[in-house]
Amino acid sequence: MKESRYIFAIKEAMEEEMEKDENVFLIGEDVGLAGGSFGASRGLYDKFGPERVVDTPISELGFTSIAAGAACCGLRPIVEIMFMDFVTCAMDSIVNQIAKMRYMFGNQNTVPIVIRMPEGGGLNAGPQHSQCLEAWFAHVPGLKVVMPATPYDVKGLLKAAIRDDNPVIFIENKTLHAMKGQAAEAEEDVVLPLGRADIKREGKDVTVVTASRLVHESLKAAEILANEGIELEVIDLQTIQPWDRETVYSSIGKTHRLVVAHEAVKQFGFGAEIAASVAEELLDELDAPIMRVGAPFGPASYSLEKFYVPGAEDVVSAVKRTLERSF
Amino acid sequence: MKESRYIFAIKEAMEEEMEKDENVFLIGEDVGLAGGSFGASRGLYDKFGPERVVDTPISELGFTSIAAGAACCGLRPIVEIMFMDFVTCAMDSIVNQIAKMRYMFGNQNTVPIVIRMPEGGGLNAGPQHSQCLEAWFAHVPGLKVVMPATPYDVKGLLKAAIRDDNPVIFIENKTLHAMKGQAAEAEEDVVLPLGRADIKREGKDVTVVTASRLVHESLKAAEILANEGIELEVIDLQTIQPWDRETVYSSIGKTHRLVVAHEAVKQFGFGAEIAASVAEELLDELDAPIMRVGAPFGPASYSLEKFYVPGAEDVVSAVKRTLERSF
Amino acid sequence: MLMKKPNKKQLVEFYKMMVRIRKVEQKLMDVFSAGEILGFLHVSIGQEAAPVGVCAHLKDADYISTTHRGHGWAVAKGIDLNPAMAELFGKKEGFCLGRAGSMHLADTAIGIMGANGIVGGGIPIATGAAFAARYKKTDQVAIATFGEGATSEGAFHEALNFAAIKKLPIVYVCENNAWAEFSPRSIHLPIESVTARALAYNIEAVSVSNNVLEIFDAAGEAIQKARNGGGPTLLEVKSERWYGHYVGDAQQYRGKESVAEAMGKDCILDFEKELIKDKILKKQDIENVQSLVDAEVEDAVSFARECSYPQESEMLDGLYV
Amino acid sequence: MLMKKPNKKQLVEFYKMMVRIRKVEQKLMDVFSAGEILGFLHVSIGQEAAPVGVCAHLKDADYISTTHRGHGWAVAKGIDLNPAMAELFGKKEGFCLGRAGSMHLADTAIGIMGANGIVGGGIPIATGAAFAARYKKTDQVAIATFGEGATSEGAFHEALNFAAIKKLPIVYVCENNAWAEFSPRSIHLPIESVTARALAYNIEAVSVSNNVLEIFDAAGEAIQKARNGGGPTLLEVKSERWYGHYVGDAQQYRGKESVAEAMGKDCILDFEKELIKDKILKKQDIENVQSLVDAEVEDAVSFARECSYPQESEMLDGLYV
Ligand SMILES: Cc1ncc(C[n+]2csc(CCOP(=O)(O)OP(=O)(O)O)c2C)c(N)n1
Ligand SMILES: Cc1ncc(C[n+]2csc(CCOP(=O)(O)OP(=O)(O)O)c2C)c(N)n1
Ligand SMILES: [Mg+2]
Ligand SMILES: [Mg+2]
Repeated sequence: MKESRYIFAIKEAMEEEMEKDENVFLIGEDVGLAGGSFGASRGLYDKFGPERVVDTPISELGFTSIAAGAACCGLRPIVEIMFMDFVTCAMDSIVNQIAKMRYMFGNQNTVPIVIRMPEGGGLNAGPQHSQCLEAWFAHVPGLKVVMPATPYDVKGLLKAAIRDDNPVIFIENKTLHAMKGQAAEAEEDVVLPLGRADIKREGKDVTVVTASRLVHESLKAAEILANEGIELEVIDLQTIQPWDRETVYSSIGKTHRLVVAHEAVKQFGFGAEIAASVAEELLDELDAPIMRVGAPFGPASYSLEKFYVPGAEDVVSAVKRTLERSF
Repeated sequence: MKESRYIFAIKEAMEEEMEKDENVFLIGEDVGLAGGSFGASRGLYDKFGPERVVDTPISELGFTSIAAGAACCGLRPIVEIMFMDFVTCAMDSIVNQIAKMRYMFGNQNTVPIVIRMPEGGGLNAGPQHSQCLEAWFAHVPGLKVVMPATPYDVKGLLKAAIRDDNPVIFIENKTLHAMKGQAAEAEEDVVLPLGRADIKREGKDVTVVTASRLVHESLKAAEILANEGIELEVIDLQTIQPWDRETVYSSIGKTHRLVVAHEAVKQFGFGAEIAASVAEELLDELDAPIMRVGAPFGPASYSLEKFYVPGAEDVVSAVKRTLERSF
Repeated sequence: MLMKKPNKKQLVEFYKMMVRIRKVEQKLMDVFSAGEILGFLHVSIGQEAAPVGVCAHLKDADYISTTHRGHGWAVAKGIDLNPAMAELFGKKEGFCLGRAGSMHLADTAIGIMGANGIVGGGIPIATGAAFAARYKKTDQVAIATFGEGATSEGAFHEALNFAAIKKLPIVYVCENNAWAEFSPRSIHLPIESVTARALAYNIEAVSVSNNVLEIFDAAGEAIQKARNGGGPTLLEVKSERWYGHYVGDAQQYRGKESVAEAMGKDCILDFEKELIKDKILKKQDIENVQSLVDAEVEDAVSFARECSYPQESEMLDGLYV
Repeated sequence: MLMKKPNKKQLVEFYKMMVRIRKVEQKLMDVFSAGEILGFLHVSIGQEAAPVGVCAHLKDADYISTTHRGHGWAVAKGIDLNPAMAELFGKKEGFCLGRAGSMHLADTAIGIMGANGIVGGGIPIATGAAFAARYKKTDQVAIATFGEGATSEGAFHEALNFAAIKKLPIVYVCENNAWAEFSPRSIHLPIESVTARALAYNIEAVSVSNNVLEIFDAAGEAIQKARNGGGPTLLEVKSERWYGHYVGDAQQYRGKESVAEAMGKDCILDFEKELIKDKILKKQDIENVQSLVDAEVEDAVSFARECSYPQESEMLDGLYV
């Protein structure tokens, strides 16, 4: 397998799908001429032209709903929201329109739209440019929510999202953009299933359920703990709505201990749903409290980011607590 | 104590606070001349005039941020969002501005603003007029989230919210608006603390943690189950951010069984956070899985609302499952 | 660009369509008051001219997005009354399986993209339809309909700005009925006419009265311009809201004179008089139209009544593909 | 209404303020490039005239909301350079405890309500300040500053509409620097001048060049009108963005000529020449101003360097009152 950067894998996925299906197009701020604020669409404007790589005015609500309208009329838009924080401007479009258009019109139409947005810290960009808001979307019926962790995954999942006939919220992570890793060869056309978790590391002692950047932090934690003889099973959910109960539950059946880790604020984050589901459906399997890892309950700040975003050491200490406090 | 309607208790709270503090004003669509879409401000326009009861164009984002700006300059706005569903239009204002203005400017200013909105079903008004989105706001640091269940509570909590120097998301429930119940006498000036739960019924067998409309459904469930010799302890959270851990945990210490019930879609709802916290901090106290009650994972619909919104029978069956499946 | 005048057959069809809208909604008010339908019902009685004048230029393949007050547009665009009525009754045989009711009525097969319960919500969606038409190089156009209240929403602004920059084939039709819920125009508009909003985007705007022929002419030009690549137009129709915001709203906030004045302006009666004067219709023809439409509406209601409600077990069917 | 011309002392003060803004930002570029400050840094070099011309009319009690490109406005409104610089360095002695950095710099004690990282986000917030001024019957005014790109956001539309209807004491100052991030004006505006946007709200608009005296005059009238209850004005300043969107952006999307052309237009140098020609300043005075300001800026940077970073334990202090 070749090596590729996460951001480049995104570009490749879009490019290949645009080549395959002329109804696929990209729309957003600075996606065209400039190739995207983070460079995700570099080269696509030259290749596909302004009709298919559409620069918009700064108007997240407007262009998201415009894309939605186009999706109802046979096109397959990919919308780029520059920072996930700005999706607050487009919530009406996503929640009241896109998520409901198929259901409320009695399944008359599909709404094949992918809304890409990078979340998280890493740029010291402060409270309005660092949020992780995936839990909001996972709470909205009608949407799928995908959070890929590696170059390989992001390409396969983005291709799947573009081909999916449901609206997909596709969440990247800013610190992952530059990450290098194994990637599929172009001709392979790898398409990964939405809704399926991927076991990134097998282990027998504690299950860590995570996604996106925290997959890597959890893998680091697994390395650290392996030195102490503790074997983590790291499950990358990949999709948090719908999430892969089967894989998570069967891992817990093996380890009997669970940690859920994400970059978002811990309280009311997606970890709460995983933990609550386990406490509802699998409580007897647990040998220890379910520990959650997430950012502290405060906004990100300009100069304290490094203390704010959770990392491997937080996963390590959560794991240790599940081992100490068993009953 | 006198009897009052929930909607009238809201009006009284606003009226009394506006009398007490000339910086308190109300702003929103149709709140003035028309007295509010649900009648919450009936009479206030005549009493306080158009400067303090401010009708706005249909522009939720605009008037919410305008109120926020006013709050930074010494006023104490009460914003009415006509239906909670429309708050999707104002998310940027609430999440990126209001919740963060104090923190990110280094505590220079306070942002004393109350944003009222009615949620939930009851009007057969379909998918864009029936949502319960409180979990979103509870996930945003900087906000408080209040969900009163009775006329007495709504008045006392709204007065507290108006006097609070933090931004408060104040969630009413449309079916409660017309509800009659005991209420404080006007001269009493009852102000209930935010962040404190209220035990609406004591019982030793199962703890039901809930808020808003589901308090009443849970109390009905308690009546039904009392006939079978099962005693529910019904805890009305009243505030879901921050929520009253102490009251919830000490109840679980007594009953060892927990059901969490809300009208919002079950998945990723506020019940998930309560359940996850208990699974993290109090697991050894549990004698049974934690059951959650919420709406099914789909949008509300026009003609299936009665099957969609959870009720007493759902609480009953959740309680029974915690009793069957103990270990 | 000079538009063809409507011929006699068309004029009669306009009249019939306006009567159809009126009678459908009058019937809806009855069945709503009788408790046969639930939720919110917003009628457009007094505003029938706009949908008829505009939709006369549209093909099935053209798109419209409508609002909470959208029955008239669906009817004028050619919706089949039986499944439409079934939808309004919340029945499973309705276009939307009974999930939509009045506020979200849609028939995408003939370009009725769906009514919207979010004020302004449909404006960028129709703009997206126009984008799709241009993308696919068809000659389709899109129509976004909305009230004057909706022009204060950011969605209006963002959509028109985009359409202007991209010169999309769309006509924005604002039915300025002087009220948005319980608030008069002055709460919403710092301008005399909604057409002033168009100046912000450098798009053409025209304001017409509540006269079906005037609307037909103006819409015809705008639609032809859109089809020919000339970009968007904002068309304001100054119409009247006879009844409350929704059925059940007694309009206590509105003076009796204002209601009487609105009801004094009847776009159907005016048109009827013109047609009689011009000898296009005779008294008898009018009676025929009325009874024909009455029968259609009765049929639709009977159909709807016989349909069945969706089952609880069907509640989530098709939520995901 | 005829404005008083600025006197000699004021002219010198304008010049000094423009130089101060320029030098602060040049220094910021240096320390940013040296890695001493992090995050995003957006400089307004080439645009110094607008904040100076506008803020010359403001009192401490007046409000301004600024953007990601807001240093100039904070400086012109009178921010104390030492704690401001500490903030930009992310230090705890900064105005915002180091939480804000460049993108959210605020000093509410002198009406600097806070820079906003959300394009358009500050426009309704300043409108709310104007609302508060009116509510309390003070003579305060509010200024909302933003770029031409921001005028496409719904927030712009909703705020101006409200201000127009309520005749609030506010001036909307659009710095039209021809670029929004990496996109030229044509992506955002279907109109020649941002002033056309004002027609949608029936508010007065005026467009001026990047000349501090022209700006001073136009702003003076608008602010006086606002103080006198005459309502809002939209003031467009056609200015130039010399550098990239943020420091580090090499402007590859922008032709070299466009950059050279922008840099050829220097509102400070132009003003300097005028002042020399009019014998208000001599070469020596200019050198004095420059070295005085250099010292101020050096002081501020030294101060900032000596300050300390906030501790992890202080991270959530004061989140709730
Ligand atoms: C985003 C949003 N805000 C508020 C409402 C409540 N609401 C429904 S209709 C309406 C008035 C609309 O007025 P206008 O656009 O003039 O249309 P009309 O009802 O006159 O046809 C309002 C405020 C809503 N449905 N959506
Ligand atoms: C809601 C939102 N969308 C997008 C962005 C990203 N962004 C930051 S600055 C900017 C361009 C702003 O252009 P303009 O308003 O002209 O101001 P200028 O940078 O030229 O001063 C964009 C798109 C943002 N910060 N907020
Ligand atoms: Mg109207
Ligand atoms: Mg600009």
